[in-house]
Amino acid sequence: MILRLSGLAGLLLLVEALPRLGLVADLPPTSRILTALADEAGTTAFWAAVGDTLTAWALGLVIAVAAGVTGGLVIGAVPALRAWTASTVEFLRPIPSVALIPLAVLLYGTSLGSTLLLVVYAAFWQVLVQVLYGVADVDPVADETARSFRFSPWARLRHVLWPTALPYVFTGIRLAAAVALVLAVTAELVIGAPGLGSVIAVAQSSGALPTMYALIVVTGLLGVAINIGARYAERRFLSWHQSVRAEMAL
Amino acid sequence: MRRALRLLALPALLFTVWYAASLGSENFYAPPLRTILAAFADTWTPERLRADVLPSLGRLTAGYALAAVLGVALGVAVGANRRLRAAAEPVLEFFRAVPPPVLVPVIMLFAGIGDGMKIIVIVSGCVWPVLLNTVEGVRAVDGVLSDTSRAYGVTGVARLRHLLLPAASPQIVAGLRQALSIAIILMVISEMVAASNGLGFTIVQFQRSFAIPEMWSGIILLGLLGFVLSELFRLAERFLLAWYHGLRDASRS
Amino acid sequence: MLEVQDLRKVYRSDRREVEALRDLTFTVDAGELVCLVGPSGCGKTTLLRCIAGLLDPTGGAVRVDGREVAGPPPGMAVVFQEYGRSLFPWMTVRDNVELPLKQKKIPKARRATLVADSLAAVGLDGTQTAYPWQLSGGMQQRVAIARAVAYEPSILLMDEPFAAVDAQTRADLEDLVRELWQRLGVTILFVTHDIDEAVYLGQRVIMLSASPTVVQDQLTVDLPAARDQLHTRADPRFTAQRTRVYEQIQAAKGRTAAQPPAPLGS
Amino acid sequence: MLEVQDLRKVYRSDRREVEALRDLTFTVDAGELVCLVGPSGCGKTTLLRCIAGLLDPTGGAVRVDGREVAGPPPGMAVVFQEYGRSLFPWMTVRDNVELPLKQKKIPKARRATLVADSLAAVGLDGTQTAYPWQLSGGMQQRVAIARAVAYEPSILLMDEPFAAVDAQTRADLEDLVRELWQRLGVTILFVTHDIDEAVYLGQRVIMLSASPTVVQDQLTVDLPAARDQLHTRADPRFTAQRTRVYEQIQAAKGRTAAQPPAPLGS
Amino acid sequence: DAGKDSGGADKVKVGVIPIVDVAPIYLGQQKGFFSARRIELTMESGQGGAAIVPGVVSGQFQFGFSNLTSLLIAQTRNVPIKVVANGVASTGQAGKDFGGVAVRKGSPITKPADLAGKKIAVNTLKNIGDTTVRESVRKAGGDPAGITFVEIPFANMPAALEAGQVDAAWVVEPSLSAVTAAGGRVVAWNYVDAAPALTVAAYFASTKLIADDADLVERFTAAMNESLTYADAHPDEVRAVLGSYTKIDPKVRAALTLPKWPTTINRSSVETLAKLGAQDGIFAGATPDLTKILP
Ligand SMILES: Nc1ncnc2c1ncn2[C@@H]1O[C@H](COP(=O)(O)OP(=O)(O)OP(=O)(O)O)[C@@H](O)[C@H]1O
Ligand SMILES: Nc1ncnc2c1ncn2[C@@H]1O[C@H](COP(=O)(O)OP(=O)(O)OP(=O)(O)O)[C@@H](O)[C@H]1O
Ligand SMILES: [Mg+2]
Ligand SMILES: [Mg+2]
Repeated sequence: MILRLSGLAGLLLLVEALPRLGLVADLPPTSRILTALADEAGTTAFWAAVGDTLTAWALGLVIAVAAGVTGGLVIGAVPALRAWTASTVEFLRPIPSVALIPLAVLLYGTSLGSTLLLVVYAAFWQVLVQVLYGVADVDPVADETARSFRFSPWARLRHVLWPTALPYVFTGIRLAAAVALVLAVTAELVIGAPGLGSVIAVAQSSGALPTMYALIVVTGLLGVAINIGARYAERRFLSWHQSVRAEMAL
Repeated sequence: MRRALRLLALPALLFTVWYAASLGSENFYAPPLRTILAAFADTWTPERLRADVLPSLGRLTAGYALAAVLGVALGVAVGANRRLRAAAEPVLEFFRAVPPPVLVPVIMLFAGIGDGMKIIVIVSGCVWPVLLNTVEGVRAVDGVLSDTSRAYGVTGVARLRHLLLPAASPQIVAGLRQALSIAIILMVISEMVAASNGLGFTIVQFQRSFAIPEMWSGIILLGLLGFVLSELFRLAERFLLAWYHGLRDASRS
Repeated sequence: MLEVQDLRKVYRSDRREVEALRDLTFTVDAGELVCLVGPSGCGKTTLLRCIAGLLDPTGGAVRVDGREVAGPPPGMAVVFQEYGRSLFPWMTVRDNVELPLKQKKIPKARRATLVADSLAAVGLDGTQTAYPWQLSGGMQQRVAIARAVAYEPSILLMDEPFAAVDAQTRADLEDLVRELWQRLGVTILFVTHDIDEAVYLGQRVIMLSASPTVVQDQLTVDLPAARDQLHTRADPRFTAQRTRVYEQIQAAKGRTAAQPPAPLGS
Repeated sequence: MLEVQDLRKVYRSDRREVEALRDLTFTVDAGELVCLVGPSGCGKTTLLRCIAGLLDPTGGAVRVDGREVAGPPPGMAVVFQEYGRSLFPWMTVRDNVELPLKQKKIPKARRATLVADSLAAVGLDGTQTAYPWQLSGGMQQRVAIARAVAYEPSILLMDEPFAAVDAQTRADLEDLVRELWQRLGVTILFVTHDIDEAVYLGQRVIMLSASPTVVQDQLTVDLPAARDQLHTRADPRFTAQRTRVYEQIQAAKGRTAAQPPAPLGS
Repeated sequence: DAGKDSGGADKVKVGVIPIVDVAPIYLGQQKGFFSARRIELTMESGQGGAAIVPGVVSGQFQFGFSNLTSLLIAQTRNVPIKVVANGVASTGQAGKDFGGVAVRKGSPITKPADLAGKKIAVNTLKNIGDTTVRESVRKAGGDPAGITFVEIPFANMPAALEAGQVDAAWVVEPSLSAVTAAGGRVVAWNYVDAAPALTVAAYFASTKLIADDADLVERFTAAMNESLTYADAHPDEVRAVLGSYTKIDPKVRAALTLPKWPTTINRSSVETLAKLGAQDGIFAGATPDLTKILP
């Protein structure tokens, strides 16, 4: 635990020291950021914004993960499907969500839908690609075992491919969780959908730098919290996996 | 031949559907594909490709390469060392959650507004999939293999080279593949600020100046770029992971 | 009935081309217990995988009950040589054994009995909730055997299934296989390196040559159906049969058939 | 000199707690060849991993040349029971064998000789450029043996190294191990399930009890140093010794020591 | 959509950028100018035209706020929108405008002509900033051709200037105050140089809404005009309302230069903007048709 905090503490010290030593202009020192943060935390608008962002984030992530995992398992389990869809996937993946902003606004204005569209579009690919690689990682002997016992396609998916892909899926979810947060904030920032992002936009255009950084810190902290959750889930569901069991032994 | 068919069949189908469905589109922001394709031909002249796409590709390559090296190096260190991971992970997770658009101004403070800044923005976004996958790949190295290495004194650099990197390579490659499209996305984002040329810059300019067919043609170009790069990547992967694909396919042929 | 006809398998890769099986023809009757011996690397595993429908042969065909196998035939169980990798590390021992039974749609209560009985039969009481990687090599191998036994297959393919267990356990497992065979009338194809084991277990022993692999010889084991470790192995006919197998294998290795290793000579 | 003193190992996890080793004490002299037998799951692999410095014991200590092992001692080679998983799948057979030699900073020319010789010794000529997963189980195991042999270790730990090979190859490999031992004066600890093998190979046989594991008995093998497959195994002393080991193991299993299985009874 | 609530008021969404310029609409809302005309107002803050114009075109917003150069570009592209009310105008007074080209403390640049060949930050390229800055230089006798413009958000300009990443920056309030507070100087008043009392931005609606619900548009325009007039007359209340939707530091808020909020659009200044834009090639060869975009 102390170890965990030491890294963050180091970062805080660095950010305090850099501006005070005059090494970077315009970066407020930690203390001022934290004061601004405390000010923000006192307002209900701030908490409403955090709530909005988290709602968009969670909804978007759930949709993206569900779609990515289902799609990945299905495409990954059927080699032909994978071969036929590969080019389309690769074509669609690099299209930036930000380029879709007009489309999102066109369809949903500043409502939650806009944010969701962008979040889901960006996070979906992260999960999909991880699942595809995860499914491909299946141990041939394990897969043959399943085949020799004539597992139904569903059982093969459920009991062989899915557990094999699970570690990859976890990485995918962790990647997607951050991307979803990033996109939620970005969408709010650019489109103005309610949430932390639009508060950041206001702070930015008002030249209120400490407040802006305070809000960025909040998104960062949300990321840290999300990761703690993901790690916990990993210990729970991957206890059988080499990566976890190697660390739990001792 | 069959491969080409597999590659092109679905995209061709989707484009046909799009073409047909959009023929009569009145919507200003969703023009007919016909218009978009016409704009594509007009817009992406060789001249333009050289002026805007080349610089972008340069930044993309630099940023991607840097992210790959950084992600793998950091990932191996963090993955192989529990204490380091405990200390570093919160900091990394913190930065991972900060959106690149708000990060750009901060990066500008340190890196100025030149290509360096844009490359750093690309790195700042696409290092994560590489890093996370490397960490997980290294953590998951088979226990017996790891014991074998220790027993035979394969330690230090040799352990890295002969055990950790190859063992994690399937997952590292998954991360690199993820990073590829993210690099393209971040190339666009980085060129939205303090840029005067580049593919992202051009697309954003089109968007702001309401040149919607041109904007869509830019998006299509991004997709094509992603597709071409991923094909290159696939070739590289087949070479690098020949052992892995052989091992996985051994039972199927 | 299991027919292998003109079976040929060539592994091709960029660097190497290996003719694992050149030309194999033999049949196993329904309900027969046949042992397969042959030098290391001669293609026994390859053959088993072709029979199991897991590998496409380069030439020839495998027929089960007259139908050519394209995929794994129903009612078949396989004990893989790579027992460790054939157990699912994400499942407990119990779940590993039970899963194929679920696939077979066996009712829950019956499943529980089968799992418990088969694990007890291989001497693994009390490991039901352990994960395979928490077990020793021999224990893992026995889980794989228990899984096949619980499945009550009509065809059972076993690839060196007792390689990792000690002599006493091995004897017990041999008796278990024979008991299962007699009780259920299973067709069994059993790969082993232990010549004594092949003769003790089988009704027939098929000997494969070294690569390029063909059927070197077949031997019908001339021993009574009721066998036990103590008396059967002491039977002079047993000794005679094993000597013959040994000589054939020596011949297969292309050497002058010397005396088999002790304790035969005693 | 290898000393194992009051060694205890308990595996702990949320669900189970397994006392793999209760209390082991024995020594192996420098240059001695000791075989270790014991029922499946009794903790032989665990013991070997503790000696190799790959596993921290729960209690007691292992000393090599008087120094307590914390990590793998230099000059040690291990042949793992899970031979398949101990080969690097991304390296060819040659590279797998050569890598430890590189670590030992052996010059290139000498490495090439060692690799070629050891692969030839285990009967794997012509597989140098293959990947391990293109080989049969027995061939993989022999690659692992070749790797250990080429390493010319001063301590050699082998965990059921011949489990996957056929009888003839096994006999050849046994002689290879004895030859290596006599030529280099290696200290060898050899785990096997085959009692004949233990008696044939070892100067001494250590028998472990079933769990909770202690040293059940030790037996100095009263056979001449020069051994060969044909005569040694035919020696009445050999038969007597193996009977004793067998009886001890039966006792370890907690059964009434019955007759060992045939062909002893003959 | 412009749904009606129980009281018969129209629900109206306006896409705005949360900056000083749009203070009147917030003030007008507070004062009840809109509700008096049966308009229930919601402000949606976007970061610029890219987010607001599609919203208006698609009917997600009824009205939007944008600078005139963007609107002229939109017109050349036949985006179906039209101005319905004035937005904000320059004060027209050099030295007392709400935006200008600033340099850092101690910079050798002292007059507009010195900007020739320099690197200047603007918030968006090919827009009102660079065209008017070029005009300043041109008028001062400098050659604008060699100027390099780089795009940097207003908020980051003070830092970019400080760090020497750019030679000059076109900044508007409140960042302008930050630059001057750090010792920076304004060397050119580009709005003032471009045209007297330049109209900088306006409120617009989609042509569809104008055709379908002329009554609503009329009421909005009326309310907007009342708000503009009120804001122009009550700077203190403007400074106060800024605190409700921005995070500008109270001290800065008290001191910053406010723009002008006339109700009429200065047509000739718009023509100037169109001419400047055409000169700098931001309309891709087309000529904006003012009659189609202005009311
Ligand atoms: N995936 C593969 N790719 C290439 N060659 C292979 C592959 N699998 C097996 N072989 C080759 O085929 C031959 C037969 O292998 P197989 O595993 O069938 O032997 P085996 O009789 O089971 O041997 P063992 O008793 O050692 O297990 C060997 O020479 C081996 O190298
Ligand atoms: N990682 C582990 N976690 C928990 N228990 C373990 C683990 N490894 C081994 N054990 C337990 O320790 C005991 C001894 O295992 P070990 O592998 O040392 O046996 P062994 O003598 O090598 O058996 P075999 O001859 O079957 O290989 C077994 O009961 C096993 O279940
Ligand atoms: Mg085999
Ligand atoms: Mg063991």
